[in-house]
Amino acid sequence: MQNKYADEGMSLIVKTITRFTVWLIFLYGLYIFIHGHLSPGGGFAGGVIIALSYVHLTLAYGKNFVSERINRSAMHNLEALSAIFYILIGLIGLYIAENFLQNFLGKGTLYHIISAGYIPILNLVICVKVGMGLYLVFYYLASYQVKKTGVN
Amino acid sequence: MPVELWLYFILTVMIVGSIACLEIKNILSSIITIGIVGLALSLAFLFLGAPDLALVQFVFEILCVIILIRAFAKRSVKLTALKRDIPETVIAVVILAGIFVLSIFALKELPSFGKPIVSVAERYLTKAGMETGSQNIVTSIILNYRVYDTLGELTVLFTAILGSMTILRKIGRKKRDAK
Amino acid sequence: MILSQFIFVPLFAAFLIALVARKRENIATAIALIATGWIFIFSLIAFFKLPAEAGMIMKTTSGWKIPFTIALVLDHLSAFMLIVINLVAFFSAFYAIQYIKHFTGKWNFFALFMLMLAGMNGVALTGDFFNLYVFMEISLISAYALVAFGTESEELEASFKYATMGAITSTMILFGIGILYSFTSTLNMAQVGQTIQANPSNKLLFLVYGLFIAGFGLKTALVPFHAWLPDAHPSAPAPISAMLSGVLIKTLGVYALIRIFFNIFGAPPVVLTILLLLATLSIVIGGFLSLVQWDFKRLLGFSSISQIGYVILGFALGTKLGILGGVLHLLYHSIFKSLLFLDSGAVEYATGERDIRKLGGLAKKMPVTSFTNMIGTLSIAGIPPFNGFFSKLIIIIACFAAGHFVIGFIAALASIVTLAYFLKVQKHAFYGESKLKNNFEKVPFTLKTSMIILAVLCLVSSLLLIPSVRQTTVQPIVDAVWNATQYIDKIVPFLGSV
Amino acid sequence: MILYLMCFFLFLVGLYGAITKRDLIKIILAIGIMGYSVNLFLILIAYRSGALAPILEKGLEFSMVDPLPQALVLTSIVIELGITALLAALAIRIYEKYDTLDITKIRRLKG
Repeated sequence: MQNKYADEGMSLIVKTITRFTVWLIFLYGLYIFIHGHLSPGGGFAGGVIIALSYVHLTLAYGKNFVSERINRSAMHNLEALSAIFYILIGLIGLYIAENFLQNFLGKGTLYHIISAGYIPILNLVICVKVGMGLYLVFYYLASYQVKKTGVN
Repeated sequence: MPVELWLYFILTVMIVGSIACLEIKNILSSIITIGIVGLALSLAFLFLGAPDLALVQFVFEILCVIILIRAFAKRSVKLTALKRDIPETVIAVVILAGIFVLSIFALKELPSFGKPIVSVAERYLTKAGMETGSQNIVTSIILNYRVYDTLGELTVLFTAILGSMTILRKIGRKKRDAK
Repeated sequence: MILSQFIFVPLFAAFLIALVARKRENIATAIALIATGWIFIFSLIAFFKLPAEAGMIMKTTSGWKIPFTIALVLDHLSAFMLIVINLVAFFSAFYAIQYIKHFTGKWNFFALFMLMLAGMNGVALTGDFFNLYVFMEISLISAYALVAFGTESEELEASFKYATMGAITSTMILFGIGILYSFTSTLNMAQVGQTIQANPSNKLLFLVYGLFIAGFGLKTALVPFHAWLPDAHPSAPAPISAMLSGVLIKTLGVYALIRIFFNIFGAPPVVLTILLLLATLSIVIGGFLSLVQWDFKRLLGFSSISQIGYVILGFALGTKLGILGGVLHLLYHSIFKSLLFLDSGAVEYATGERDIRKLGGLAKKMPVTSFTNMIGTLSIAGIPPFNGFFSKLIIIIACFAAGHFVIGFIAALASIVTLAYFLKVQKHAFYGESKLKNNFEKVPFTLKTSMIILAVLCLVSSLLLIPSVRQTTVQPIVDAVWNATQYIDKIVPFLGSV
Repeated sequence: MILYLMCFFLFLVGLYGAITKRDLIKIILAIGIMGYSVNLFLILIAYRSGALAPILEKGLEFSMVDPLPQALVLTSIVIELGITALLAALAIRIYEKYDTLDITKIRRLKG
């Protein structure tokens, strides 16, 4: 992977290993949130792990490399969109059932992966929201350039 | 080994770690020490039957430490030469010690460890699986019974992110022209 | 009545602004205005629908029975708070449309504004301790960010101070909630109240009282916990200062204190005495510190401490008359204090200056601002036909009626101090000779409109004291506070069994 | 009882740090410590001797710990992360403006 940011980030060894581990971390995040209603974990943990996989990439390759490949505007949109989606689920609950955010899907069979009504959907929404949001926070905090203007 | 003994050990580690974290004069060591305290807390959650929280605490702690290190330690931000203001510290310690002694009387009335009053939560334990179809009861609480809280929680995160972005704008005010 | 709309409409607006209005600022304005207008109208409807519903609407969320889920409870006190919040919010948002032109990041402003509003509405409506904490955090975090909105040195510093103090005390509140949960095993406010009033001598309660008074007292800016307010409120943009001083300290502070200590804990005498003391201290210290201020907005900030002292004083007397005074002063203060902050914002917008020694002669250049500011001054100082007079009079009379002669005397004296420092503003800023250095900009339309309407409200709201009007509007609120167990009694039938 | 006291002690250690330290980062960390202690307290009061995590298993009946505080702590951890991020952003900006993190030197505003 020849690129103009080859000097940034960490050493070549780290970069090479990162190429494999990033996907493992990402997949682990997916696993955690998909099984949120069956095993420990859920949307929040899954989202943070997914954010951490991006953070891992940024730390290893340097922020310029990543910011060229990740569309931050799309991340902002996804973040806001997932939050809107959460409220829409609530409104559907208000419309179909009678209360805001009431479950409107069948409960399914206990212990099965497709069960628990709207919980998996909410987990997905939360996972996207948390993953995108936390990566953005990390990105903005880490890439903020302190301009030395002296005491003003 | 009973749970209590493990917890005494973990809590001691946490207290010592916290004091160390506050007193160390190096910024990187300080942040790493608080990481250790957070990981000890994650361990405590495991012993107390809260694997969900152990997982979340673990990953959040990592993210926190990374954010703090990237934000401060990487910039070679120096901690100030901490000259201690002796009278202020003494007053603070005396007041806090007073609060601690008074709290002993109050905290005595708590239900003893390991025997909580469980009334509302009994419903979750017995019926949550049937009523929500979720195997993980904590998930069924945060995403079905108390789903409103989770909306608030998401909003807090959204607010914090938006707030950080707002604060990190380079230029806040537009210049006005002087006469 | 869909109670959750008070929360999800502003939230939806905030998310929508973040989604579609990042590049198009006019859309952000439109969304914010529609959302604030919508919930303002519905908050009025909610208040006047209440008597038909026997004074209490309770909606559970997510379809389970309380206490297994979170209940939204609308009684007269909550509905009153909703009206106050959304009234000030609507006019502040309207004012901000043109005011915010001097800043960058318009969409950030409106999104955070809507989030703060959602948080406050949530606090006013919720019937669950932990939910109260969550919504409180939403409005606080957006308030921290909004205080630092200009990103100048002073603003960042004030915001950091506010944020650290707020975070510390929020943790205390959470600790208190944890202790309450440990011996009641529920989070529903009514059920907690029921359990506590069955066994009121539990020593743990005193720890909870301490934690809650420190926690909510800081949000109210009562005197030992007031240090953040005179920095934070002046630093924010003017519409936000109006929101912070006008409603945020009242919703997170006064309302939460009243709801928890009166309705849930049944007004324990220890707490009332402490609050009475803190309120008196606030009145005196806030008043005297305002006297020495030269920064217009800072002066208003100190004056907020003093006035919020009157509100708490009224409630802490624990008599019906005192509560009436407290409720009225809460409403009136939010109207005239937001008016005064908007005025100071208009002055800053036009001249770029906040130090009243460097102003002068504005009465000719800014007739609308000057006139509305005069009305605000007369109201806050308690000059007869204006609203502030009546509420202060009622509080002082209630003090004497309850036998607290010294406190009543102090409150009356402090009212004169209020007049003194506001006359100082009038003299230096609006009359006398102009000492301006900067260019003078015209005050735009939306700023003027908001100020005029609030000034009219300063006069009109005195009408609430006419007995027949009072009977239907203010009296039910007073009853809801005074009749301590009414809240619990009305919710208990809804409780489901395990 | 002793566990609760230790937990409250941890809370006071955090409070001590928050009110006496003069460094912005130390204050942020102290607030974090207070948050840890509250979270731990909530989970301590939920523990039942010999109970397991509240996750159902097919065909098994066992005693489980109180799940409600766990849901609360999950929320409170997220809130703390939000506050930490916000405070960190503020501290960076303050460092940029004043070139120091010492709170005694950042006193442009008079109390």
